[in-house]
Amino acid sequence: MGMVENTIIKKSAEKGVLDINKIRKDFPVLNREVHGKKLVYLDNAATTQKPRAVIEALVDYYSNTNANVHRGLHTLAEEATSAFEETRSLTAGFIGAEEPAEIIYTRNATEAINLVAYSWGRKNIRKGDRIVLTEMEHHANLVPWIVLAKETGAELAYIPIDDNGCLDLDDLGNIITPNTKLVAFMQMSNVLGTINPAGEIIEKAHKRGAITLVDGAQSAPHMPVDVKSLDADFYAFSAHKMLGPTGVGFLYGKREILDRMEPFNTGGEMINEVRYDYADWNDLPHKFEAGTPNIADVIAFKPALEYLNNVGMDAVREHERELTEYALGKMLDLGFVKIFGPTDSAHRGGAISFIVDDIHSHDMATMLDTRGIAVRAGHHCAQPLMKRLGVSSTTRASFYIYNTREEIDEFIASLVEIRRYFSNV
Amino acid sequence: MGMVENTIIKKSAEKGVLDINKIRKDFPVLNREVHGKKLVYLDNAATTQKPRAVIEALVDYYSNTNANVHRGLHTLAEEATSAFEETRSLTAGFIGAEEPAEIIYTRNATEAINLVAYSWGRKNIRKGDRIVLTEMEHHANLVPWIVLAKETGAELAYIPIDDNGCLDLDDLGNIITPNTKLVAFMQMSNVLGTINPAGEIIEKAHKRGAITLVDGAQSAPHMPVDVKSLDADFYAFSAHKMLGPTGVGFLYGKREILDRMEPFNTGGEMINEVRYDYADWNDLPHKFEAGTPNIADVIAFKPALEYLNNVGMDAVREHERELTEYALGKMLDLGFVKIFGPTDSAHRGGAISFIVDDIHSHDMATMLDTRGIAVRAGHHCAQPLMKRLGVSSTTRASFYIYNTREEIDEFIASLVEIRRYFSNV
Amino acid sequence: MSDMLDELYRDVIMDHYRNPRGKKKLDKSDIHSEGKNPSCGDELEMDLQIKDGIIEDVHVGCVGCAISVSSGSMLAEVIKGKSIDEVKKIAEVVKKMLKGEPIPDDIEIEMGDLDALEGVKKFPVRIKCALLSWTTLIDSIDTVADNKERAFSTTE
Amino acid sequence: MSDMLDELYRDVIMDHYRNPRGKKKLDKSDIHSEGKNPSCGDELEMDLQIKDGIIEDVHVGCVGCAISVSSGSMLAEVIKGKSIDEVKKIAEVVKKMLKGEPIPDDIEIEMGDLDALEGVKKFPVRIKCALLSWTTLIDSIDTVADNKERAFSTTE
Ligand SMILES: Cc1ncc(COP(=O)(O)O)c(C=O)c1O
Ligand SMILES: Cc1ncc(COP(=O)(O)O)c(C=O)c1O
Repeated sequence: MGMVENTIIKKSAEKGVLDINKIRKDFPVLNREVHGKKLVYLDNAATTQKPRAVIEALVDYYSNTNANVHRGLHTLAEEATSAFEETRSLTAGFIGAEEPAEIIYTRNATEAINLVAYSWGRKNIRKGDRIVLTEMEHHANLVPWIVLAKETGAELAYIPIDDNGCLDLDDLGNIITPNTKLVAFMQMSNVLGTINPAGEIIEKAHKRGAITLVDGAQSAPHMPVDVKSLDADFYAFSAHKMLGPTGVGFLYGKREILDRMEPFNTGGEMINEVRYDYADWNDLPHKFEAGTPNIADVIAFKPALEYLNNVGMDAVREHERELTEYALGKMLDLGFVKIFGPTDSAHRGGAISFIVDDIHSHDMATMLDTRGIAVRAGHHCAQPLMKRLGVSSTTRASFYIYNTREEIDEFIASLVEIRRYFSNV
Repeated sequence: MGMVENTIIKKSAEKGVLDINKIRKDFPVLNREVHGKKLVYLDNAATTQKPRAVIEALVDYYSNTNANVHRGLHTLAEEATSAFEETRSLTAGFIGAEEPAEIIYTRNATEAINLVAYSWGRKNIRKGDRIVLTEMEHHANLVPWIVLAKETGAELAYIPIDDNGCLDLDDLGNIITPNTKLVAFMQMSNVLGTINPAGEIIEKAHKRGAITLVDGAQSAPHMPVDVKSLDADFYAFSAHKMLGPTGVGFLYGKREILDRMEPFNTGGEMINEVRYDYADWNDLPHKFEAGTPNIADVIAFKPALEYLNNVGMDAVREHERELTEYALGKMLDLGFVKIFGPTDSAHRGGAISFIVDDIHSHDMATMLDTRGIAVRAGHHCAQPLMKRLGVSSTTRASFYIYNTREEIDEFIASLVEIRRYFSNV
Repeated sequence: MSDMLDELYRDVIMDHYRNPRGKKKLDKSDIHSEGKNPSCGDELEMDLQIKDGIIEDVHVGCVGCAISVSSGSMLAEVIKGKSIDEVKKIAEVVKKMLKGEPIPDDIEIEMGDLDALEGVKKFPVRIKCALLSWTTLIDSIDTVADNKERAFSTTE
Repeated sequence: MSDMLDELYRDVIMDHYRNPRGKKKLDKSDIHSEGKNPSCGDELEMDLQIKDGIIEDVHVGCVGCAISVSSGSMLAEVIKGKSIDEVKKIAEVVKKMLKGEPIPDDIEIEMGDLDALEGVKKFPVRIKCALLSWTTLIDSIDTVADNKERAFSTTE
């Protein structure tokens, strides 16, 4: 993939769609100083910051309610259980699921995908079957299938990317063969920013009778998602990447599929009846939630969703699109920045991977850090993609609702200074 | 098991080992009122309350540090990573592990046991092998093995309990047969309170060449534990039952065993190298920790451990022993309470299961709740044990460091009143 | 002991709890079904004798708390001799009452002692105790409609 | 740009980064080893020619940042011609220095440019960059001792 053309896109230098100053006040960490500089947090694809309402929900829960859920007959347990289930309903609504029971709480998107690989995959994937992935997948949606393929003798096939960092779907009809049982792909790339045409891929997969899994870890936080209209069979995402606490992820699955699956982890809460030599299972979603769940963080995810709902996912997307357009334009203007992924903000999210001259991404990240700017450097859990792109690592800046043009200006100015500094030392 | 003898044990009516008033001030939830009464929280075997230091650690983390761990080169990520690993070291020390890398973060004790069932069990348990459990196990240490036995054709055998609710070890030599590959048992019962002689069982198991797994969910919070001197191969426990946040559990495993195991969940963080058709694994403990972990809660578990270390696990145990002795004496004095499990506080922890006349445990729990007293009712995730005891459910009161004799007096008075009330309505 | 409790444990409820109706096993059963609350362990079995769309006899055996036992007992009492359609209507009304939902005015049914269950709705965690027998009943009836032989239900 | 950065990117380090010593592949290798930082992707290969306990020649090929490349380059420069025992001592001192641990007075070794790595200890996340080549070296030497053929190391 060559350096993308230096098209300078400057549409809306005016005030954006969101009242950022108001939003920023809701995020305590944004007052943090790093090396004497105000924190500029551009590592949102790794994890996002949390609004005060989320932090307060944790404090409130632990100070007033804390109890174990589901099996309790006392007041605290009842309050905890109903708050725990309210988050499920809100989450179901957020992604357009048919019913709350189709939302299963996991630790993170990674575990959601592993749940499918273990409970659905081990039962439905056989020797000679095909699993279709894409060349841009995150390890989370790659390694579970590599392991499953090795165990079962299934084959893996990859939808390729073109030189622009977009999926090349021309050959899709041949890649999704009749023996394809699963098509699993990311909706938005954490490296390239690319937004993939999920609906189109799912439709093709379904025509072949394949099940589909969408890795929504990067898309659910950043754009409106409707699993119903996508017709996705499984959809995985993480709370911590969308204003929520760490330790909470979600697997959405269509009820008819989840109902037919065996459980993953087993133990308390997920059973119907247990004898010394026998066990059967509780209904959805409990069947997949063994043991004491991450109660407090599930409950504290509700204000995160409410926050996103209040802002509006269309506005979130538009704000980030504008910011990305602005950043891409400035970065390309510099002339010395090589960007990986599409440069048209209409087809991408706000994760921008780049390299500058011979400056290694670790050095770049260290130097940006001394200026208070937090970015990520490395392979971004996508080693095969890195190889495909012909690099060992990139630096990545990624945005969210609280990021501003001023922050991007600082980032750009830093790139210039760092380049000068590094060529002089 | 008949009603236990009405031995009234009243050794130390004097001031206890802990400064409870000081301790209680550290737990904000204890100021909570329920139905106009001050909360008396006796549901500690389900989950414990959290000291202010834990809540503040969450606030501090999300307000000042929040970042993803391990892969980050910026200041926040570095701070988060080092705090995340500090908890691991402290946890290793707390249970006497040889090195921090032997501590694997999971969601809860249940997942820790499932990890062993999947990664160790699927590889080492074959048709005709035996798995030895006990009749008092929690579903968490029962269902994963029932499923594994069904899958592999292995057989399950149970160490029986005697009429006192203690393990009957007379026949242990015959139960742990030469074809026994695993002996998995709880160190302390969540229903009966019984403290099992873990060291003795492990020694016998090792003599037969079997691996041992100790379910420490109820023991790690309530008594000093040293996995090294126990010589346990695996040890599972949960943070939320020992002052810590929900969503964090631990699997301790001996390095030589963990090193030989395949990973459980796969994805980011846990790999060494990934290609489109190949993956190999990172070192311990990362090999078993796929995806973004529950960073904040792991970090906030450190003050919980520090709290327990400050109090001292010997003092925790002694306080609960005194309280249990006091409660058992009072309950037996009533004459109408049937208690399940040993009544000698030297051999049991503070979980007391009981029934009163024909009052069903749900009704009992509801009536106690209207008096502000939180207890648990039902099968306590031990359905087979309930059958063994000849009941469909029990009510359970369970204690922790912040519980007082006054609370037990209130509980006892309530039992009297409830019995009178229920026989009159 | 408390006004709140008095609303739950009304005399009628305690009477049904202590002397459950429909306890006697039937010598023949047209439809047998079982219900369970996995989280708390309440278990219930139900047998119906049905002739020409009328429930001629019913047996309810419940191992559970005062609320689930008495709810099952009231059920046994009230559905005997009623048509399946009537019984379905009653079940709907009981469910609505327990969940605190408004009951349509145009439904005229004979509630018998069932009104006494109204106090349960103030105890959210106990609602499923009261629901157990009704959910099992509906599953039973649906099973008849589907021409199956056994039903299994839960209120989780 | 910042005093802090100047401590990390000292002239000596940048010189080694831009002109890494030991880059040339050896025509024969007594012991080949590979090292890697899985979390960031730095990769290193190392070949040693050893005769009578002396490291006669060394090749270090590193794909990584300024710190890991220059550390590997300094390593190549400093260990050439030294005995395995000496090299072990140097590696220990470098490790201690990077971790900010005190270096025993009684160790007298020729550090060459290695002193320049001292600035790294103020950047905790970069320490493993500097360690990569040294960990790989130690594994190499241990492999020789164990009579194995290949070594594989990581600094995680
Ligand atoms: C003895 C025992 N084992 C295992 C567990 C499961 O713990 P968790 O729900 O935290 O996984 C519990 C707690 O319910 C327990 O009491
Ligand atoms: C595209 C994508 N998929 C999956 C994941 C894994 O998410 P988590 O670490 O929360 O499981 C990530 C985040 O790192 C991601 O960016």
